[in-house]
Amino acid sequence: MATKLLIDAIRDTMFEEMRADERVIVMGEDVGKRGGVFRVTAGLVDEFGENRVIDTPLAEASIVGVAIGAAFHGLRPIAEIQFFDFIHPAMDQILNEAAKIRYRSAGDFNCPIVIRTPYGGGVHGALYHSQSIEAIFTREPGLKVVAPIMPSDAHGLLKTAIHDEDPVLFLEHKKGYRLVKDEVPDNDGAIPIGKARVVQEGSDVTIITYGMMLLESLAAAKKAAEKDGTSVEVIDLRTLRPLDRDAILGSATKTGKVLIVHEANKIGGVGAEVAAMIAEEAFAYLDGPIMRVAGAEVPAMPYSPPLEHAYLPNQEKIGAALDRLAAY
Amino acid sequence: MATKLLIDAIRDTMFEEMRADERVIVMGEDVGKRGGVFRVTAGLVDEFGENRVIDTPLAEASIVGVAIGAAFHGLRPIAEIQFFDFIHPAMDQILNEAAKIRYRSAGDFNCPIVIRTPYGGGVHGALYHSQSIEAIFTREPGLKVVAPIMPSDAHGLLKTAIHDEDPVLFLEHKKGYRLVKDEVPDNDGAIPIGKARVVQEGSDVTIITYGMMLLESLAAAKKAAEKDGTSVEVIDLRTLRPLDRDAILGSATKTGKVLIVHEANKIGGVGAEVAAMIAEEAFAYLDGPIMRVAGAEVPAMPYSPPLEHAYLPNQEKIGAALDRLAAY
Amino acid sequence: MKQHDSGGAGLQTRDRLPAGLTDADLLRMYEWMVLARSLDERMWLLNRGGQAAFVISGQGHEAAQVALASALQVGKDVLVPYYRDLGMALVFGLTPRDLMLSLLGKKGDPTSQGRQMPGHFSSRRLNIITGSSPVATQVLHGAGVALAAKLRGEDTVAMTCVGEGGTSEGDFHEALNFASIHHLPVIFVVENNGYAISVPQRKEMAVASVAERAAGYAMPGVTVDGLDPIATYVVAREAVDRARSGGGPTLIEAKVHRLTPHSSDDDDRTYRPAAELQEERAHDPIPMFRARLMELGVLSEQQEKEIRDRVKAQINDATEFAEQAPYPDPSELMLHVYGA
Amino acid sequence: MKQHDSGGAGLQTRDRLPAGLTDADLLRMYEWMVLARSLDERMWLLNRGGQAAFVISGQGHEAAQVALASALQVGKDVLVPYYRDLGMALVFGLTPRDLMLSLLGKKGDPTSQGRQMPGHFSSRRLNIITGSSPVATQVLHGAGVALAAKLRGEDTVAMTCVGEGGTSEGDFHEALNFASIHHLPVIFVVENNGYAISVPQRKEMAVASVAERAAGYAMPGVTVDGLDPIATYVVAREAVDRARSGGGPTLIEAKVHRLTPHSSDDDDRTYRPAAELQEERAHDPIPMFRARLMELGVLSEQQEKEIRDRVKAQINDATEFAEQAPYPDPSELMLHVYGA
Ligand SMILES: Cc1ncc(C[n+]2csc(CCOP(=O)(O)OP(=O)(O)O)c2C)c(N)n1
Ligand SMILES: Cc1ncc(C[n+]2csc(CCOP(=O)(O)OP(=O)(O)O)c2C)c(N)n1
Ligand SMILES: [Mg+2]
Ligand SMILES: [Mg+2]
Repeated sequence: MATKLLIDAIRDTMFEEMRADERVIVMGEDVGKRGGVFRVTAGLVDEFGENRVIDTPLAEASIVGVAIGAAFHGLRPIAEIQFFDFIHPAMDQILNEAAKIRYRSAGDFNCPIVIRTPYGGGVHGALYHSQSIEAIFTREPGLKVVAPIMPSDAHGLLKTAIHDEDPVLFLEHKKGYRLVKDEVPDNDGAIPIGKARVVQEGSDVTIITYGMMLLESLAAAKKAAEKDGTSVEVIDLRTLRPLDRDAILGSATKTGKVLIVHEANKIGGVGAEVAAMIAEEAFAYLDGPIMRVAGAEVPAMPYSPPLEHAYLPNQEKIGAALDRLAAY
Repeated sequence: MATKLLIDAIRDTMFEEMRADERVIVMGEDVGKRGGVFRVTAGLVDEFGENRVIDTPLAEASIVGVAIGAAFHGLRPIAEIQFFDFIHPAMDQILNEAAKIRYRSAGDFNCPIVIRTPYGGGVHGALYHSQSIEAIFTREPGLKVVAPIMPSDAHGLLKTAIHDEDPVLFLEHKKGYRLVKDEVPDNDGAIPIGKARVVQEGSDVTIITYGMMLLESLAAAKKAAEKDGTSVEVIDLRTLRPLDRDAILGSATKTGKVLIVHEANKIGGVGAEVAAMIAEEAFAYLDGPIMRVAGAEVPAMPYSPPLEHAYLPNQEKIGAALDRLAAY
Repeated sequence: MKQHDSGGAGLQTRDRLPAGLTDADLLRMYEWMVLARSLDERMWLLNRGGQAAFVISGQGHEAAQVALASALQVGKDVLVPYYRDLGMALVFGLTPRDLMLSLLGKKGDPTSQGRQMPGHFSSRRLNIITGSSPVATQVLHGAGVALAAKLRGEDTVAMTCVGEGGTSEGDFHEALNFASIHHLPVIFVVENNGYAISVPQRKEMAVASVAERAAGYAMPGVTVDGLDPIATYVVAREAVDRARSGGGPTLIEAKVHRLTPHSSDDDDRTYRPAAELQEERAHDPIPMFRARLMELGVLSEQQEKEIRDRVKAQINDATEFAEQAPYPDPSELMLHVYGA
Repeated sequence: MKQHDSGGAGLQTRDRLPAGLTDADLLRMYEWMVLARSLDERMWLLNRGGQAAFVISGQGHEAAQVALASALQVGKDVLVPYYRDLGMALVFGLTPRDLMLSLLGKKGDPTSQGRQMPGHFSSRRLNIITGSSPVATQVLHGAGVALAAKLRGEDTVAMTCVGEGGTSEGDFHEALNFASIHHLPVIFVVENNGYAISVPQRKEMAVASVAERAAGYAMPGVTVDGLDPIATYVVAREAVDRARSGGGPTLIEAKVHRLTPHSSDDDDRTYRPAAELQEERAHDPIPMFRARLMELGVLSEQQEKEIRDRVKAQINDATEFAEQAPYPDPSELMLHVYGA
């Protein structure tokens, strides 16, 4: 056990897994000497060498496509996409190839790769260094998508992802890298993909969230409790595909009021599926509308500080929604 | 007025618009002499020549990227992607470029292009000639997405799309091309983007659908009426982004019971957003769960007839859901 | 970029056969070609008869495919083919029965259990990598397989194939770039039949030959007459030996003919001059190779008849076998989305 | 692929200046270069002072950028730049005030009203096409602009720029392929500074020069010393004249130096040898051009001082102007998602 930042938990886990299994390689732009633009892979090339830590050309389709080919021939690549915003050239390889390989070959082939990428905003990254486009991937059967924000979850889920026999998209909130800490077990504590975590129990309202919005949600929940004793249950999805039906439906059934919060824009976001699932399977237990607080419905997050601030959900906006929901 | 097949309505509309505005060009794979693999563009090159009807190299990023560049310099390109399944290489150009051009330039630039593509299955096209991945695009602010299935709607919406100052993804159900007919006005009857159509009024249950599932839904509604007098309202969304909130919420409020039907798989589909919208804004009027009937939750539609049949929703599956919903 | 042919007349006597090619090799290559062609023709019959929903052909590509695959070590090397590579699939071990099951979408189809369209050759056991329908994505997989082989210290060679039209995709550029930077044991085969469905080569690229692009990657690029299996074999062997001995990747462009429409869904009369097709049919690689083998005294009328009989028997057997095979059970729909 | 330089010594006398280049042209080019550099340096000061969240530099690229843009007809031709092209943006008419507003994300920033990061040069009025951050997507837009110009029967030329690292993307290949097939009036400029952030050229490509790829598209490819504005101008003019007269596209690779870290977020000490950087600083294009102009007798100490004063005044004015400008109102967030 040690207290670690999100970024250190991810890096340490890669060290552990690369030591444990020489089939694990890391490939991406600037992942070598530079240690990645965020320093997530810092030091890997020194210990494992340029054969296992590969600075690729600036070409995302090749990063994922070559990783897939290498997985076909016995390696277990971890492919880094420098920013989630730049994953688009690799979408064909991820959605049409990686996610469909097991199905199209009826299980004869599979695709054990992990695609790591920093997502999210609030760092003055503007339209193309702030995106939260996870919903493009969470709709894809055959793919698994995780977005842990707590370092211990990142550690446990990255271990599981590297051991998984199917492709996993591993989302790392770049603002959380050096902001979020907790206690992380050493080389241990694998966490199953597909399990949410009840971060805080409550009885009046359920907040379902993930990523940096977990922190805002907890702050808003605290305020609501102090302000008027509202007991808020807060759930961190951690895995975005497959969703944890039991956790989601269980809590919705218990509190009867659900607020979904994410940084990604609202329409067609992960929250839409969560809401639809509840409206279909826990309808009888609902005491109020299923509300969503999400990023502004604009193409992406602007650069200028007041615009960036206006784009992002925060504890005030979440608190206002909690009030409206509690009133039902 | 003339009775036309879907494919003819689309072709005729392109003829009309290209005659009316020489800035309109068509570009894509095999759109020239071959007239497209489905013959949607047949004859265009004969009338408008190779400068305005361009057989492109086999490269989707360039089809859309060049179209965007041409739009920057005064043309109004219609880009054809031969199959929706092959649009992935163009996703960067569609999602990061076309959809964000107006916003990132604060309105200084805009991107008046139409991207036409055949989607949907039931034609033995297997995993890569049957896809319905519209939800990848409907989550993108800045983009408009239409999916008319009736020839008259395709005519009116294609006109509007070509005149629109923003990028429009125009989805054509390939199974509908030569199956669906209705009365189409000649060079007339533009239909606004963002308006659904109440195809059949009803009072007990609302079916919200689009594409070929409109036909299955109407058949199921007819059976339900005959079988036990259930009065089903059937809504064809026609436009998938922006969704017609008034039509959706209005009907949900009226009947209190909603069934959403689409061919695309369920998780993260367009139906998720429709359900979430209703659960958030019409909750008080609901008398039953918001149900969804959708394509099987597998990576894509298989080839073998029994598997393809098992993948697709149909009037039996829709009817069963109607029965369960009516029972509430 | 080099031009290559077996120097026609130069090879009219047996003692001038390229080193390593025995009579038996030539006969085996010829029989693969005949089998590929006859199987393909049967598939069209089944399509026109309404039993097969779709066919996509290798007719006209067989000489190149069989020669290229024959230069690899079956059982060791890895094939990353595209949809026309029926000839390669046969050399690598898929059987007529396998391919007929795939054609009809029947249970037991080893390539996909009836999930993919015909032409998606695949078998982990046979080192044939599963492919999709989007063109050119596989060339990156070929580079990836070669990267793994290199990192694992093997001397395995990967061969990946694409049509000349597919070389327009960004993936093709990215694959050649990656493979050349890392000096990978991969061979990029471009089967250039002059058309991408209806689009002629001059609308696909400004160069006369795809092999001209190899120099931009500091990679050897060779254009070979893909109608000539011996010339193609020579070029392929050179590339395979280079790759296996650490010499890095090669781009091979095999000029071939597409003797059928693009697929059973296509009608090429709208875009293809009849004269051109006639001219190409007149240079069918199979009768040309037969004549050559007879001149060389490698093939006798008797052997020819035996080959035709063997092939016919295999194809009849495969057709019956596949026709009688059951369809997959609908319950299989939900299998293999994720691993256990 | 041609190698090009202005033959150093060959240009030490004024009467040997390339046709069309007057003293006034050279002085204007020099002043643009000084302005670009000084503005860039001021931006770093504001970044280090905490007022600007991000800076990305053209330092070391100025000679190439100013020379290339100067070969175009401002007001008619179209520029599709990338994030380092501050020098080009200035030549095309963006002002220090415009760029300082953009740097600070202030209201009135004509490139994006504070929405984009600095370095996203854009102005419909000035024919500077809006760009994104994903590298290389713009090269396809350059081809598209040229297609429209050609179909409309104009003699407009499009110039699009990308770093050598960006040439690894599939978009680069697709753009060159499309432009060469259609013989479009577009110039593809590759500003080769030897690095993609930390990745050196040898890990980006197996060739010594990007221009070697032009032959694969039947397109002229030229490598020019981008530290030499006169040599670069000569090459650019040739390409522009060719494009304007229907001669089709050209690939120009300007070898330049990156004199700063990749951006204000980068620390290049982890990957870049200090000696290499020192060596490159010793060949800074701006002092080199100044010395040359003085040798040529085109620039006097007095003129030099006037230029420095003018530039300083502009930059101080722009800084103050932008500092005093308000931020956009939060209500602007929702504007311009769709047109009216
Ligand atoms: C990404 C993508 N776009 C379009 C298609 C549709 N398509 C299938 S084959 C083909 C032509 C391929 O031509 P070529 O690469 O020359 O191979 P050939 O069929 O001639 O052997 C096209 C356009 C596809 N399969 N994938
Ligand atoms: C598609 C994409 N991938 C990654 C990045 C991150 N990135 C920004 S600049 C850069 C390096 C570009 O190098 P080069 O093209 O040589 O241009 P230079 O910065 O050297 O001028 C990278 C990797 C990006 N902007 N877009
Ligand atoms: Mg071809
Ligand atoms: Mg560079």
